[in-house]
Amino acid sequence: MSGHVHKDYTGAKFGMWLFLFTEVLLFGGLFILYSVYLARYPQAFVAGGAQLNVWFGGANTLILLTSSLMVATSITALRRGATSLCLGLLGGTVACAALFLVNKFFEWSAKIGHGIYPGSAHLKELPPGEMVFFNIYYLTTGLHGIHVVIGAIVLTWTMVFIKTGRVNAHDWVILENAGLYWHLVDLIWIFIFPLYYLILH
Amino acid sequence: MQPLQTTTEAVDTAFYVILGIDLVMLLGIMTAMIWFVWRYNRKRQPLPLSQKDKNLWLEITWTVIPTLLVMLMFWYGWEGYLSLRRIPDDAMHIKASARMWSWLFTYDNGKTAGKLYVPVGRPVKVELHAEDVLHSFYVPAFRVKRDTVPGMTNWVWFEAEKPGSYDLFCAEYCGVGHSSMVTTVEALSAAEFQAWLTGTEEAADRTADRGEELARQQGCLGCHSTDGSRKVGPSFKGLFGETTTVTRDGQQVTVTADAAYLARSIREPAAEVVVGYPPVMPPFTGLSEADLQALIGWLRSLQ
Amino acid sequence: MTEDPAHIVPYRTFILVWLTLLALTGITIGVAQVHFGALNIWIALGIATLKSALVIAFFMHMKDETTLFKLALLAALAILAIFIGLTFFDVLYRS
Amino acid sequence: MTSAAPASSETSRGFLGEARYPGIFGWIFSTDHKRIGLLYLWCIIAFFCIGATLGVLIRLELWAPGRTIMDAQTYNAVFTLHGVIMIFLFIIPGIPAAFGNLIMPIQLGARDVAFPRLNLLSWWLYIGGAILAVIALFTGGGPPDTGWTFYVPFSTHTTTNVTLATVAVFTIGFSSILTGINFVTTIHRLRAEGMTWTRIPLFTWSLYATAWIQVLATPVLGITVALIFAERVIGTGLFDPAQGGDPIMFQHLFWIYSHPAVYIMVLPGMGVVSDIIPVFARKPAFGYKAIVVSSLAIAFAGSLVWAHHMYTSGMSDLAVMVFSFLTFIVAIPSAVKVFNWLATLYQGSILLDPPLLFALSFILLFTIGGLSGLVVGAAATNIHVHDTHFVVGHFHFTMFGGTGMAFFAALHYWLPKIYGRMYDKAVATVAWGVIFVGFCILYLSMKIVGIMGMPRRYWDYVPEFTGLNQLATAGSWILAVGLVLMFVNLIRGVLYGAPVGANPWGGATLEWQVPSPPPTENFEADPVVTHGPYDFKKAGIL
Ligand code: HEA
Ligand code: HEA
Ligand code: HEC
Ligand code: CUA
Ligand SMILES: [Cu+2]
Repeated sequence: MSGHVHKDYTGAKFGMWLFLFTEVLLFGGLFILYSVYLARYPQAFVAGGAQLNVWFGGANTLILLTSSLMVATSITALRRGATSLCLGLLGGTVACAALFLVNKFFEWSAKIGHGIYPGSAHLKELPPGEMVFFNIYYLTTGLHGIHVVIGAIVLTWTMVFIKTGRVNAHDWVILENAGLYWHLVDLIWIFIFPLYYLILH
Repeated sequence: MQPLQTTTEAVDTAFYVILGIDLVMLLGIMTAMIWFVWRYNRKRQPLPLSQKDKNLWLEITWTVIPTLLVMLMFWYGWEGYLSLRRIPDDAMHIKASARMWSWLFTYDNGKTAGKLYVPVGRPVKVELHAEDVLHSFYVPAFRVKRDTVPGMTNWVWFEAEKPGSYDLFCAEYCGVGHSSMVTTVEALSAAEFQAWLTGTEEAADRTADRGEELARQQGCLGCHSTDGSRKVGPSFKGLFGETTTVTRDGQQVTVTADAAYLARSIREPAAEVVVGYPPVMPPFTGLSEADLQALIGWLRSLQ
Repeated sequence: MTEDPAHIVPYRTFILVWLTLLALTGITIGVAQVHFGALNIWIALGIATLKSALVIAFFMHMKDETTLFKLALLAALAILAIFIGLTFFDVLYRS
Repeated sequence: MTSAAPASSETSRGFLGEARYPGIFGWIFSTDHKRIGLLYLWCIIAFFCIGATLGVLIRLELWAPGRTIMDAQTYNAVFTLHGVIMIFLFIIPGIPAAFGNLIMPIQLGARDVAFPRLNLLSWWLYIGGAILAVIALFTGGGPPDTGWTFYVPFSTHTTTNVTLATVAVFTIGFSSILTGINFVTTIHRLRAEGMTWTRIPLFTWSLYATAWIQVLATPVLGITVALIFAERVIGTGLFDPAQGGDPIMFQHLFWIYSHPAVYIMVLPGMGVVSDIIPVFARKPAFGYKAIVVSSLAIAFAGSLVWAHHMYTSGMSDLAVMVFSFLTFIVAIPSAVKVFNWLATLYQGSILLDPPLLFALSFILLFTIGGLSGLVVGAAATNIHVHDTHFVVGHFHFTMFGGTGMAFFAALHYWLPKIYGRMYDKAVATVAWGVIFVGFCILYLSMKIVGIMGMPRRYWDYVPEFTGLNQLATAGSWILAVGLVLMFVNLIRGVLYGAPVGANPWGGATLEWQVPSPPPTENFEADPVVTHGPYDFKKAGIL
């Protein structure tokens, strides 16, 4: 930074990947707990999973996969000089993030409406395994939701950089890194979806 | 299964093996270091004698030898541990229940005590329960320690070889009274123990002072003294009838410690918290009215 | 410093990957309706791993990165697997 | 820090004289790795002094059974604070964030770290976390009283301000992660021409291994304290048995980070020692490759042993066996290092200057600590000594006797480089002697009283333990005298010491080729490295 111009793309990307590893391990802590409690309360986890709405989860999976596609293609667009296509794709991604959150909001509201939320009286009447299931469900999807918000902010910021020309066809590493972050958000969801919504039987 | 050794022997064997190896290594390293520093001091040795910087055989040697040594230590450690985990068939069962900050031991015949009475020469298995947070059952003399975990049943076994009184500590940090969560293991001869277990002297106590017995059982004495000294909570001595300043609904008020106040203090301690003390006393809602009155009566007697 | 322009990934690749991902999502939902007992969770995890491998390789360009990146990723995932695995020495074998 | 230095005309003040912004802003907004390193250094020393003072208070309270100077609740807050400050604010950032920042880029022949602004952010997070920790003392229900280990269910039940403390720990952890990311990237990307992997100085190698642990283990601490936060604030009882949770899982998660963290603490210290010994023995580091491999092996194997803190917790006996076995495996690479250091001394030409004295006491005290680690690592003996003062003795030997001594060695070795001035070596030697004697009296007594069965975190104890506790307390006073002497001497050296040239010790690594203090961008022209880090012949020292 101090004066010299040369930019180390590989270094910047490598740094970003290292950061993604820390994110993986952050969620990793929750996955450790998930696996332990699943082994301890298999029945209750199935019962808990059955109470989640596959449609909400499925829809959010589609939303995130599609948004990931848009981010990935936006890099190609930028490098081919199609700046407005790139911006459009990124805008679409941010819209997907918003849609995801709206969806999540309705899903959580429905559950909370049924009296199922951390610390609720109803939750405390459930069998122990289901309590654990819902607690860890709220924590994991909540943490993931925070990441969706951060990802959306980062992408919006990148769009500003693209508009001002700081990120362009010859200097796109910021977009690359923002994209990597967004894909991570998608990756985590790829695991959350089957682990929470699909343990039906 | 019959263990070949007591818990003390099992742990000590491993300890001496490891300590022995440790001391040899330490002495060797220390001697070499001091010798090198003296022999090759720049005064004596203005220029280094060699610039050698590697030797594969040396590296292999000092990888393999420590490996063998640590495997040996591991093995003794593990063997000893197994002895701690093999309960003798004839072990007597006692249930220990840990709470902030007292122990309560329950025997098969329903008898309870704040000290752990055991017969000499007979293994005992202590089943460990926790009522609030983690505690740990630790008797240094027998080298046994195991945490009490809420929602989980752990156990230890040991055998007292000689009669006597041995310290029993809480070894897992459990808050402000952690270091006063101390009691003893009382090892009695078989006959004495039998007399104690079926004995009536405690029952005599009971009629004599039910309140005092309750205070011991419920763990009040873990936090309150009867001699005026300050523990976790205020001393019981001279409490009855005195005025104390308490915080009620965020306001400081002065109250007189009459029977009604004492009852409130025991049933809902958080409602009125004595100024200068942490609000850590658990509510004793499970006490029957009769027990409560017995306690208050006893408190009154401590003038 | 700027990377080889040949590495611009065509849109087509991304769309194919996306379609595969959608298909795999469908499969994972479908499979979950069938009762395989304890196998279900492993199937679901298997498909999720496949999906994430696609995302990492294509969307995140891991395919085109150097060995260092791949090794680092492997290390991070391996350590997480080890953390989970060793924990099970405790939780599966409590008396 | 610098204004007091009477700038003598012949010594250039290097980076100390060239600030981008005036006054304090030239420091707290600087992205220069050396300025950030110095910010860390002085903050870390300040926190060390606070933590150490708390340590002395602990010892005073333990002078006699019962109340000596404070009540039980205060005592609990004091040792919690002592532990938290020493671990998170002193020893974990200690060598990497301070000396890693100051020295590592120069050793690689780089102008700065890979992400200088991220580096500054790390420092800000570190200070932000520290401020939060201070706020936690005076708000909410008062200073946290959980011990630095935050075990549930106590930590989720206590009325003290644990909630804010977890936020503080999370923030400081984040800072540590960012430093780790920065260092790994720097070492991969910014090596000068000719700086091949086998020419990287051992100090930088040790930082490389450490940085990986910081990146891969610290997030687990993050989620662990986040879960306490969530349990306290919204009642997600993932560890609460009443809600089906398992308190022992908390311990797993906590130690998955906190055991590897002890190697975050000690590896950089080992690196310092590996760099110092060759210089003062005028001999190349013996077994360079073995030392490098053992650093990486410790970093890896050290991640597999966490549950040795939990033998008595009620986890399965099988796990006790597996983790005890793995624990012994980690001892092997440590042994390899010790033997290679000794072999480096052999047939050298040894100059007993202060840096070497501290480095040698590192070896000795760390060995004692490590060997006592074998006593606690073995399943049977652990049962007896777990959570007693024996463990307290073990970890003060490894942390203070190990990393602490290495930190002091680094101070005596590199401060002249950073400030261009030399302290009084005779006073430093005396201070070393006093520290060494006080240290041994203090912590050896603790080990013995631990073997006798005195549990740790005890405000009060049974009378049998009085004698040894008083001995330990007396030792802490001797230690205090030595430390004060050492710091006063160093500060006097920094301010008024005689100017030194570029290479006062005769080192062959790159930092000794730039002026003292180094200029802002370290090198006038990008250096080209032509020989190994300890090749004293080619470097023209021999
Ligand atoms: C810098 C920090 C540091 C370091 C390096 C170590 C190093 C080691 N530690 Fe320590 N440890 C702590 C800091 C550290 N520890 C802390 C802070 C705690 C307590 C936390 C708390 O509860 O608050 C703790 C607690 C702790 C426990 C849990 C105790 C308990 O609570 O019951 C255990 C158990 O196995 C343990 C083991 C070891 C081992 C085997 C090593 C090994 O790495 C040591 C290896 C080194 C050597 C072996 C010496 C050098 C070798 C030779 C000289 C060669 C000859 C040797 C052979 C024959 C092999 N440590
Ligand atoms: C690097 C880590 C580190 C260091 C250096 C120390 C240093 C010291 N510690 Fe330690 N200690 C811990 C880390 C450390 N500690 C941890 C992690 C715990 C566990 C906490 C827990 O249980 O949760 C612990 C716990 C602990 C206990 C156990 C408490 C208990 O379980 O009941 C004790 C008891 O004696 C103790 C004492 C000391 C002493 C006397 C020092 C001395 O070495 C201090 C020496 C320093 C001085 C004597 C002062 C020197 C003075 C100055 C430098 C100048 C000061 C100047 C100004 C204020 C201007 N510490
Ligand atoms: C966990 C520790 C603890 C235990 C166990 C405990 N107490 Fe307390 N007690 C306290 C503390 C601390 C206070 C002061 C703060 C408060 O008023 O809540 C206190 C206050 C009191 C008071 C009011 C004293 C005054 O000065 O006004 C009474 C009466 C009392 N306790 C009785 C009992 C009895 C009876 C028992 C057993 C059935 C008991 N306590 C068990 C800690 C404890
Ligand atoms: Cu109970 Cu400590
Ligand atoms: Cu450890």
